[in-house]
Amino acid sequence: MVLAVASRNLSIGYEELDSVVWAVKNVSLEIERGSAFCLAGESGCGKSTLGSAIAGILPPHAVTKGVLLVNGKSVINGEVRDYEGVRGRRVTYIPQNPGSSLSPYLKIGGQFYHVLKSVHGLEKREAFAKARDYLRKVELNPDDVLERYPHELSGGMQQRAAIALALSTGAELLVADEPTSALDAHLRLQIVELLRKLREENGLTLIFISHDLLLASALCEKSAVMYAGRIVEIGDTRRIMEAPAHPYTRMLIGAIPRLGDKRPLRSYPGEPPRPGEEKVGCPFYDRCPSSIAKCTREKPSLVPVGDGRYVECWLYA
Amino acid sequence: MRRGVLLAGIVAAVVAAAVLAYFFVYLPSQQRGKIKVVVYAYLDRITGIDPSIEDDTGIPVIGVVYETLVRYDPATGDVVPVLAESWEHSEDGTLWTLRLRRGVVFHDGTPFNSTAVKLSIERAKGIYEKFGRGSGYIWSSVEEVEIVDEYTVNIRLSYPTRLDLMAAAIYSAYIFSPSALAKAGVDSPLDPELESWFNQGNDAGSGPYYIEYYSPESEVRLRKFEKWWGWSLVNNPDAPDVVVIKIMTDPLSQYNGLLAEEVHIASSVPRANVGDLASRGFKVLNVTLFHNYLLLFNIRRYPTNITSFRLAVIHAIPWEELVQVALRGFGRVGKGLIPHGFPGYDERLAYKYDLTLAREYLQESGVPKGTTIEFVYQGEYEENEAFAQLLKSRLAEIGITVELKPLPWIAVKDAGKAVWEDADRAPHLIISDWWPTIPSPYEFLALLHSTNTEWNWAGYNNAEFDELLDKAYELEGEDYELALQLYARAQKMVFDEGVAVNLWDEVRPFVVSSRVDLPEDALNPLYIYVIRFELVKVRD
Amino acid sequence: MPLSLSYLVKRVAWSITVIVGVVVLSYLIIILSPGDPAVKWAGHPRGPGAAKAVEQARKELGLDQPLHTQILNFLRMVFTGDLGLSIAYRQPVYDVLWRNLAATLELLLVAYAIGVPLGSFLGVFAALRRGKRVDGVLQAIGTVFANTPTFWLGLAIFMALLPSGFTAYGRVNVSLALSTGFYTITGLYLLDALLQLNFPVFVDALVRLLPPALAVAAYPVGVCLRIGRTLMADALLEEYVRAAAAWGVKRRTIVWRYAFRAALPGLVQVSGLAFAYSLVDAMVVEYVFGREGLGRLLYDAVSVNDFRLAIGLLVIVAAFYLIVNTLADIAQALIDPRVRL
Amino acid sequence: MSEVKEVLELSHAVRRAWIRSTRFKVGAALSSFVLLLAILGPLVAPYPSEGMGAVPPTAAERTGRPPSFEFPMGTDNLGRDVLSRVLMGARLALIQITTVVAASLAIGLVVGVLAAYYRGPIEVALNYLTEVFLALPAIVMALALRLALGQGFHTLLFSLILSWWPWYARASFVYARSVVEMDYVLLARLAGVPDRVVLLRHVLWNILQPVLVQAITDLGSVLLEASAINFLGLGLKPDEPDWGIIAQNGFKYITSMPWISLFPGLFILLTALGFSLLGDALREELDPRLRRRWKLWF
Repeated sequence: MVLAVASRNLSIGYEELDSVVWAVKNVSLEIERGSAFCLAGESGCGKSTLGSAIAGILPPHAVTKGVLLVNGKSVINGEVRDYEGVRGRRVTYIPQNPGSSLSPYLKIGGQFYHVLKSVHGLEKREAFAKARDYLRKVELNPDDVLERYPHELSGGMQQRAAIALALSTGAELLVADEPTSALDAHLRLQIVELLRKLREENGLTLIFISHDLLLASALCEKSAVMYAGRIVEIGDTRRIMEAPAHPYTRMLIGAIPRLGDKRPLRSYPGEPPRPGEEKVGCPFYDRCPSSIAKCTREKPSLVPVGDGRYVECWLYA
Repeated sequence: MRRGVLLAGIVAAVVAAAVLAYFFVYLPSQQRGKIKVVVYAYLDRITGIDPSIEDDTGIPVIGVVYETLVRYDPATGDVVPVLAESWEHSEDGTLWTLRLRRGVVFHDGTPFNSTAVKLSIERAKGIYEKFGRGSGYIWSSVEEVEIVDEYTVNIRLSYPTRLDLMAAAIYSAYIFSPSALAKAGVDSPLDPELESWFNQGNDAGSGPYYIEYYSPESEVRLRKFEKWWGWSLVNNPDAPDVVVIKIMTDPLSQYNGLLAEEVHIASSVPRANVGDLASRGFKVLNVTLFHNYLLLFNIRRYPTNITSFRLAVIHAIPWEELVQVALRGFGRVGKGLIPHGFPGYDERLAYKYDLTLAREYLQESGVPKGTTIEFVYQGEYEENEAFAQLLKSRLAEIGITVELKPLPWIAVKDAGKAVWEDADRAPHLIISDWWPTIPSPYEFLALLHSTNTEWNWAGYNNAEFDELLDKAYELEGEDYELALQLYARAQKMVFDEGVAVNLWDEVRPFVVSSRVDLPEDALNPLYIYVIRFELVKVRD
Repeated sequence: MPLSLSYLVKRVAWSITVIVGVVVLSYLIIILSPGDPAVKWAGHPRGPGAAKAVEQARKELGLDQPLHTQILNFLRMVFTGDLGLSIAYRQPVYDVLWRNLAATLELLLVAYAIGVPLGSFLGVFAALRRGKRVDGVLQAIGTVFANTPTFWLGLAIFMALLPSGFTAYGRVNVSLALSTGFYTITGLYLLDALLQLNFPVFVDALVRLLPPALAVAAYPVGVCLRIGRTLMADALLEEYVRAAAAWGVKRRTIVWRYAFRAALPGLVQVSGLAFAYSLVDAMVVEYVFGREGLGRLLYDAVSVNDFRLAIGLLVIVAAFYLIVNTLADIAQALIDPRVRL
Repeated sequence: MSEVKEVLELSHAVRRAWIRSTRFKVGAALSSFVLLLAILGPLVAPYPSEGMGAVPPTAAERTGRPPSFEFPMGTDNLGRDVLSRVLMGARLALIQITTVVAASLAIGLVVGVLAAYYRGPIEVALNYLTEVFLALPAIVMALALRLALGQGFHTLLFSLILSWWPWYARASFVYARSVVEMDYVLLARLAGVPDRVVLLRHVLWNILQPVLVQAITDLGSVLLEASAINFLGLGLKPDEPDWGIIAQNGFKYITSMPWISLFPGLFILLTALGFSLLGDALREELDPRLRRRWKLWF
């Protein structure tokens, strides 16, 4: 079976003035077709970079090592990147901030037209007809939207339009980069519901990037938790939620307020390492409540802890 | 894609239409009604075309559109008939009788007759006397113009003058049609409205060409006047149908106009390019004009009030170098104050370039070395600029510093006149380029007349000189020879004192395209810049 | 999309107030600089008629009245289109100005029709190849073009044409114009020739226009290249370009429909600003190529001390600057859907 | 604190540009070359007096010589060595542009900062003034002042300064407005720090950097305008060794002695180019987005 996404020892960095800042470090990952997968972590942990790599929109000053396959095609192989025939055809993308991700100079209809013309070679009329279908799928009234500019739409409508645009490509792998972070709470749930529905209807593979594990658990079977560019825990979302293994995962989950739960929210001191800051040992040890001496000297690696879960922590080694 | 094809189709169609039109519309029309056009490049924008008032750069237009009673002939020094066929004067020279040419019509068809002559002379004289404008002073001796009959006029003078020479003047001597008054809607010929009517581009002349289009800053277009009386006399079927006087204020543009075959006659190509043009097959007519460049000394301000200082400066003028370097050969070293070939010219009045002598004079004057003097000249003329820088460098060698003050013409004049009000504000040296209105030595010498505060920029005030001049002028009508002798004495007087020297006489190379034949008698050194287009032949 | 009236009115009203300021300023220059203002306004008249002319000027300017009355009076003169007769040409100042403005405008328009698209295109091209050798070369060209003294470039073009025997002098061959019955309608010869279907004159005028237009075009080419590159480089970093790429939109579409479309308003604005600068260039180049136009008027105004013409030029040039920039602003508003009109 | 950072950043940018940017190096080389000429001009010019306008005694034999070993740039219509003229012109050129830019910068900064700091009528009035002067290109300003004040150095300088300051006023207004709206400036004002101190310490210092970089580029643009004005005869007197004047003088002889105009024009170009490159390179160093490697990736 061909995997939707497979990476081996993938590292992605950004060239700065005289150095390279690595945002993703040595990540190996497999995502099955038809599954929903969550990349979780705080901002700056590299999850968006990884998502961009999969969607094929790494900026030009990014540098890569390792291998990344999308639908079996090698898109990153060492320093070579080749997304020919991948973008929009095999993988599509829902942006984080719909306000700035839709061209302000084109009407929504026009944006559909350009996408559909490029991907499927549709003429204007066909493209508009198809656009209507997709807009209805995301529960928008096509007549309200097609002839409008993005700035004339509300945030929620913009995001739905962006989702419709992403879907209209027909690609089966959908990378959603924090699609809800710019929205209000009730809109957030609506969008998540919408994504779940669409995924089920169209049989998509969904990669959901979020800092919110709770939201992820409503959508995704599997999750990976990232910290400082590394995957620190990976496995079944529900199991992770129930019994987080890595101290960092525990911290993430502990920071989620839950209805009816009277426990005080636990917070951990300190901040994640700044980009470019390299540590000898485990990058989390200075914030970790259960660090041991080894943590400061050596980097741990992912080890299986059963149930298909892997954790990168000396506590489990 | 389809749009691209459509666009290409449209472009192709337009190009095809243009090509077809060129061959089937334009070329045949060219061969059918070919009109003869001459384009004359002229250096200055036109300051006005009122026949009685204009006394500046309007000359190439008014000199063609209007006619005078008589014309000056430089070869004989006498006048030839134009609108007046013959004339005679009484013994004492105060009553002149003119017989006018018959069958002459103005451009609007009104006939030329003694009324027009009376009106024209009285208007020029009247405007000068009332407003001080124009060159109407040439008629100042006229007491009365009396119409004897349709074609005979008596002119009564208050003192004897050479009225024939006056009537040949370059300015304010033109005859215009009385119908102009009605057209301009004025009753009095002195009404300023009449001037603005003229300056809107209207003409009321009788010359061989009339004004068709008038844009004083760019071009004036003249069209052949078929009913001109003289066509049968000049017998020139190749005369231009249309004359364009194109204002090209920059010598280089005239050169380029010639090369581009846009200009057929150029008055002022850069002197450095004349040789090049000649080698390209253009004809060059070098005309020595009665136009000279006089250096005037402010004799009311230290140190130019000291004669030996003035002589020191004069001996530092590099005469030959000036012609060679500054004028590139297009000029003649000035003698005395009066240009070559003009009545009163005296070739013996010359100074030499001699720095040793100059130093001696300087020492004699007692003016210390390092003294700074101001030098004002008209900056737009390339030759003035070159001369100024040359003189500055040479005077630096004998220890005199020159501050150059190139100014526009009008400011030059203001600076010059200031000598009468506040001599210390006026420059020490100033160049006055001068051309005469009438062919008389008086024209040049009067530049130092004490009553001529308008143009006497030296501030020279010498009763003896004034008297000689006035006497000579009045004698012109009675005893021309004696008058010339008095003028010669006056000229020598100011020359020896170093009040003013003629730096150079202008040699103007008129460059003519091979398509056009410009006979030499179409140009006249007195009527500077006027071309008698009726004599010009246009070849196909 | 209908242009909102209130926006237009506000923009135009502001421009008019600025013009009023320019007129007041020019009046102050006459009044405050050393010398008698009436003499200056009369163009330093000479001869016995001078006193009368100066008296006339004094009356025109109302110099015996208080300053604010004088200024109001002067404003009325300027805005009623009566600046008196030009000293140099003895014709109404505005008549002379309009005649010559057309010539300058024609040169400028053609120069911009060449310069702006060419510069913008090269700018886009450079931005797409940012950091490559082509980009370096194009940027160098842009910098050189934007820094070449225009009069010098005009001279160079002029000299380069000389050996070929072709001289691009003046606006049209007068003999040709006369023999084909060409007459002026708008004063823009190219347009006039087209309206009259006079192709020989059209070709002649165009051929004479191109060399000076190229000289004038150098600056807009340089500016649009540099600005176009910067704007395009910025636009290519926009989120929506990334998103469009992720959705599989073709490269060409992204470049032109997304990124270039975003750079367009900026280019319009900069072209508007540069247009005023190029007016000066056009005046200098006109002088070099012996064309009629404002440049020669400027030259003449100095040589004849024609203060009226100078003030007329000042007002015309300032008005021109403001009109072009107002138009650029309005155009910018029109092409930017986010601007609420 | 922040002012120290700004200045540091500028000097860092200069250092970085010096290391990385070819453009900066070329620009620095060109402008220091001109600076050197300005200082050494009289020492290196073969005929300094001719450079200042003196016609040599041998003028008659020397007029209009084309460039040769003896006269590398030829001689002019009065037989003067064009190389000497051009070399002596460097000093005049630098004096013109530095004076104009310094004065315009001073006026523009004051007007812009005041307009940004004080709102209401002062802001409107100052911005209005800026707009009025902005509408007048230097060349027409020069025309008016030429008629009002006569020909000379002062006319040239005034017309350039009067038409350049509004650009700085506009730029510093925009920058200063954003600084004024920053919290620490608001706090300082609320805390009763005198206006003078706030303006100088916080506002002026913070906007200096971008305006200074612009000023470096403008040195070149001012030279272009100054030479155009001189070329049209609106500025300096015709015997000054100014490049625009020399080119004007040569223009009359362009077909017979093209070298007279050619070389001064070239020096104008090189000087303007030098400053423009310096400014561009610095601006790019200060904008992090433009520093990054980039290629057409989609």
